[in-house]
Amino acid sequence: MAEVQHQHPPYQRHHFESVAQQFDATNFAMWLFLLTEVMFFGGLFTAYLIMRNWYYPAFVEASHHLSIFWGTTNTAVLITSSFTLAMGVWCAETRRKSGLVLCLVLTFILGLVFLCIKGIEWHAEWVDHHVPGLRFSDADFINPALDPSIYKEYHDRPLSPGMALKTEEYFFLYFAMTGMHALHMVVGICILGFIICRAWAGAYTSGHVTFVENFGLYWHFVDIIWIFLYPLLYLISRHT
Amino acid sequence: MSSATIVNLPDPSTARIPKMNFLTRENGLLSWLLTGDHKRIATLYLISITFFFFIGGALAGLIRLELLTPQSDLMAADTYNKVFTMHGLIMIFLFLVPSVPATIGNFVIPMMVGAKDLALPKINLLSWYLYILAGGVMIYTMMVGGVDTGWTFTAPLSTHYLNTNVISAGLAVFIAGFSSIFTGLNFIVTIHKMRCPGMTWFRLPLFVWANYAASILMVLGTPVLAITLVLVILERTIHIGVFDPAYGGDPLLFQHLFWFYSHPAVYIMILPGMGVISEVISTFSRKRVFGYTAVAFSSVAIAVFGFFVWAHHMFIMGISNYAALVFSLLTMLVAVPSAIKIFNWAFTLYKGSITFETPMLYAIGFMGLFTIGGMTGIFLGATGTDIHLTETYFVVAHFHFVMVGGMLMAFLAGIHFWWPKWTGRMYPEKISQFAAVVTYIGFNLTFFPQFILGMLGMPRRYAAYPPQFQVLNVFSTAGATVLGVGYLLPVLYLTWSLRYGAIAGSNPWQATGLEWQTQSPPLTENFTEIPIMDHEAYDYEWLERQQAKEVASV
Amino acid sequence: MSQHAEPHSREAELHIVSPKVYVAVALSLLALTAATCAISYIDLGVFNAVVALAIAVIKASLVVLFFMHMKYSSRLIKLTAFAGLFVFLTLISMTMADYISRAWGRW
Amino acid sequence: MSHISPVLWQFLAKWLQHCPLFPPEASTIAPQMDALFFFLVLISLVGLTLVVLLVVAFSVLYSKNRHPKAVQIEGSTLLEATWTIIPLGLFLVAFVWGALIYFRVYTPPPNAMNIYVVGKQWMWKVEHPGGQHEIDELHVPVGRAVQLTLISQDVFHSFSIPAFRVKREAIPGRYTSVWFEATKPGTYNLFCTQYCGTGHSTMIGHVVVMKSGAYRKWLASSTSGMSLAQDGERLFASLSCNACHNTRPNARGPNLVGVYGSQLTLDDGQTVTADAAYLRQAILDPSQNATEGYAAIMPTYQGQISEGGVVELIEYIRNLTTGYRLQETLNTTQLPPVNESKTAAPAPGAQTEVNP
Ligand code: HEA
Ligand code: HEA
Ligand code: CUA
Ligand SMILES: [Cu+2]
Repeated sequence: MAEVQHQHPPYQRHHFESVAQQFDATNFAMWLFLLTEVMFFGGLFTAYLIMRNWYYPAFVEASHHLSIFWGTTNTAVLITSSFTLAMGVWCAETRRKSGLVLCLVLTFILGLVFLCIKGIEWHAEWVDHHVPGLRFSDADFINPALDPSIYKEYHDRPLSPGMALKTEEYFFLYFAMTGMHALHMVVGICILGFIICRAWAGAYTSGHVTFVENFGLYWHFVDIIWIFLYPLLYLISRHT
Repeated sequence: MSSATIVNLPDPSTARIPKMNFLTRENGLLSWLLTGDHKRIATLYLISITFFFFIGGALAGLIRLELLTPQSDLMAADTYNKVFTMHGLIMIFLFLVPSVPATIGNFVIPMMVGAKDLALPKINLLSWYLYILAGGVMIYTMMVGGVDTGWTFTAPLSTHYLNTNVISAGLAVFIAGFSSIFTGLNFIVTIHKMRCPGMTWFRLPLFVWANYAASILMVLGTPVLAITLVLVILERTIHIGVFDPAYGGDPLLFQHLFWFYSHPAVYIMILPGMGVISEVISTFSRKRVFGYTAVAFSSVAIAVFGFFVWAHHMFIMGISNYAALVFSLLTMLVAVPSAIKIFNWAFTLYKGSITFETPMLYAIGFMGLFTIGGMTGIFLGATGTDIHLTETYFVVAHFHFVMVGGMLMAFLAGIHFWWPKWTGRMYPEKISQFAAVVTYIGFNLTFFPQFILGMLGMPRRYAAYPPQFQVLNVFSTAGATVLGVGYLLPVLYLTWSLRYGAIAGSNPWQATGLEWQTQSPPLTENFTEIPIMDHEAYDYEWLERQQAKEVASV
Repeated sequence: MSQHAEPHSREAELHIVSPKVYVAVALSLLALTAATCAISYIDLGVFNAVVALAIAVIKASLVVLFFMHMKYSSRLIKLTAFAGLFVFLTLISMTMADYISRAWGRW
Repeated sequence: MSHISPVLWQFLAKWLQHCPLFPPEASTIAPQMDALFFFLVLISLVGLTLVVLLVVAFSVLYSKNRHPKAVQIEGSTLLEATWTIIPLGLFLVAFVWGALIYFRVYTPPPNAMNIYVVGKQWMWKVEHPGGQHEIDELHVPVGRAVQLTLISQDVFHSFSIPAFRVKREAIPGRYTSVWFEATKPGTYNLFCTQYCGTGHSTMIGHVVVMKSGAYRKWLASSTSGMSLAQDGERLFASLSCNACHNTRPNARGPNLVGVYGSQLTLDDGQTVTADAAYLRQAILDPSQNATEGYAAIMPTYQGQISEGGVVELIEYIRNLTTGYRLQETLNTTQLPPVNESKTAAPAPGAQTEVNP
């Protein structure tokens, strides 16, 4: 036992035989964790699909009240952040410390930008009385002309009162899904902050990229969730 | 019963428990609370789940006492409802789901695959803390008045109609779910990545295969339960929802999502137990398991097919008749691998050299009771009979046969089997054999009458029932008393044996698993040197040669 | 000593993806985002949803294959991801199967 | 046993005798269900006996005392195939047989008489077509197919009659149905078997099966004087449904005469059968179910009519075979004032027409 000890790099945990094994195991564990995340969001997606098929008109008109500009921008922001993080992983692999720190900081900022934009959108829903349970009114679905900016663009027909109520269902799912997604972003950003500090100290540019790499998996996964949320929630039917 | 035994203890006059082992290596509370050692975490788990088992058991006692008489006289209906709900929640989420995997599995899987520890020790510890947190929230729920949704949280009852502590109960289950996800994740990674040299997939003990299959279910099924509970909690707090039809939701969607987890969960609850049975039967008949590959693959088959049958809990709830048809067919398919296992175990005995130590008695009990429990699952899986039997005591009897008669028996078998390894001491054989027989008798007396009650139509979750059902209920209550004694005994004598049990030595059963080739209790990193697996699992000839070599070298 | 039973794919000898690939992927992702947004303004009937989802699937695949290095990963990782997808689709499709054959609501 | 007091003995004996071990078979489906049940019991016994026999026999034959040295055996593909295929075959038989019964129980015959059952915490309200209302009781004639149409006003309940071997969940927001034909007069247990809250175990009652003569007498003696359809008619008029749904050519609502059971084309081009489920949806959520050619102007009645009321309206519509009764409601009923706030702007002229 002892005679091999000196070969072990400091970051190798005692119960692994080799760094390769350690990397393999943690990488695999991360993938498994992402599977649980897939199933976690899977429940929401199932609920969404059923409700959308039942209450299609309500979903269409409710989704018109989301800002396509912010939604698309946010998609771009998130994709870019995924890109910067991927570059960060590359920097770590090729042992470029300042490059790594730069990429991580950029990712961090883009993550915050995403959350800010999400905040702006949520605030808009709050102002428009579209927060189910807390502050909700279906007036501008019964009478779309109440919201001239959207009416001008889509000429939405008035929903019947029964169907208008179902827009609340849409917004419930909207908040549940984007909220759950944002929660994952928040967790990711916190971890990212920690990683930046460690990267600054040079922890990941000495050949030990496992942590950055695995965090990258998580971040890209959160990105993928958004890639699906975006068309499902924003693009139901933008034509008139 | 024959007096023959395979127990092979070291000379009691010279035997000592090894000074250096995982229990003694460090001392103090903190060394336990911050440990990364899978064996210590398993020990923590063992203590905590035993605690919750007895809480759940006490609640079961209350249920049975209340049902002694037809009127709801011991407690009011709403109290009764809380009691059975807490009983179900605690027994399932805080006892049976973590029972074999988190204790025995945690303890032996790394040793079985020849690793120093699980792949992610910190995650393992986190899983225990989550479990404790879940237990704490559950106890809190009980303290502030309990919850009466039934363990199934049926919407819209749970989301809008009850004013008990649904949220904290849901939270407890949510947290417990993540604890079990982390256990499962850890197992999968360990089994894939931490096997020692020579340990190919088909040299793994069947216990590892069974836990591997159960872990798949934990990792992929549990998150769905988590999100379902989140939605329930959201619905309750902001009164809007996807489940309550009054708001445009669909209660059947809740059922789909809930059972998507909870059906696989019943296999989470049985597969690890089946793994224990494979080990025990092989060891005590000194024979390799008959048809190793079939048994191994049937575990995986159960895990895979287990995902496709959930709607058999909803046959009369208004799902489409055609969907019922498909789910019923798949239910029949998922039952077959279990049958394969039972027969393979039976034939493992063939031309063996069988002894009847306590683990073996429990294992034999398992075979009988699980067959009954499983076959009554077929009654429920056949759509026609399910109409009559669903939501009656027939279902209650079915799941207690598989869960208590199956998994709990397997758990006890496993605890007795690995107790010498765990503590370095033997449990007292005679009294534990007696306890095994007592549980067996008590169990049948408790739950067999419930099949008849169910056929007669007595609904489950009833605080009061028509007097014509009383006689059978009295039998059932009487049996529960016997059963309670049967479960109390092991706690007493196992505790006793911690101090006074005979020294076990490293391999009292002369079993073949790698965990038996190291000292008991094992060292912190299990082996002094990473073993090299050069033989099949259950290779008793290899073991004999090995022992002959040792004797020669002494 | 660390001879393993099966030769594990040694991911420590990482396949380092070149930044060029990352740039290409990022650009295609942005382009696809623009495309899906634009297409949603065209009336394609039911195909709006189909196209939107198809594009999302393509985008997700790009992320998984390149950003998440799936393309260069071991069979085990591929199998894992596939298993997740499979169970996810099981949940959705079998639940939907019930709703569709029930003819409750408007299907 | 003489030291046990004879009183206690008698008590014990009586107590034990009053313990049935098998439920009565009181419907046509019961013997069929029991046949399958006994088939399953049989295969379970066979399987169990086999397992127990193997275990016991091997335990005795190959115990260490008798058989000190184990013989290692790999396995046997042939044997394993046997015990894969035989249980599979048996299970598949159970599946097919079960499915046959399942479809039978949940497919009412066309001539069945229909009784509505509304479940709510914690009682069963039964509405007969003749206007008889019952609570926690159900009277049915012997030898006639009876269809129950169930719905719940709040949470899941489940209507279970063990003696008939039928059971069906009453779920909120949707009709479900089940049918049976009772074969033996008598009084049988009725349970709510789905956990529905505190009073779940009190949600029980009786099913009384009567010979047809007695049943007719019961019908006559317990009617409220109005049939369900008549109740519905009254509701129809008092909610002023007839302001739009009348037989006039310029009516703003579709003509309801003979609509029950017909194929309708909806606004969005789909076709539906106008059954109870559709009618209920159309009343509670009309805008989603507007018939082709009519504007979606009907207000929703969600929250304004109880499930019982909906049942009455449906029964009324079901019995509308001529326009005569409909016209009558217009002529004879003094309409209460229409709730302005709830009604989408009524077209001018509608009100004046209604007044006699
Ligand atoms: C450990 C837990 C466990 C296990 C392993 C099982 C195993 C099975 N269960 Fe069970 N089940 C539960 C726990 C479990 N169940 C619980 C908790 C509930 C109730 C939940 C609630 O509502 O609260 C339930 C409810 C339940 C229902 C719903 C009942 C209802 O509410 O209407 C159904 C219906 O299909 C069912 C079926 C089955 C089947 C087919 C199996 C099969 O996997 C069984 C397979 C085993 C065998 C078949 C035995 C071995 C066979 C032989 C030895 C062959 C015999 C030989 C010959 C025939 C020749 N179960
Ligand atoms: C792992 C799962 C598990 C286990 C082990 C048990 C164990 C037992 N269960 Fe449980 N049971 C469930 C899971 C389990 N149950 C579930 C999921 C439900 C459904 C809940 C629902 O409907 O929502 C249920 C429901 C249920 C019912 C139906 C309630 C109803 O529908 O109205 C009954 C009735 O007899 C019952 C009885 C028992 C008995 C007698 C035991 C016995 O095996 C227990 C024996 C153990 C003991 C008796 C403990 C021994 C210790 C002591 C006696 C010490 C006592 C200490 C003090 C009193 C301080 N259970
Ligand atoms: Cu209604 Cu139980
Ligand atoms: Cu099940």
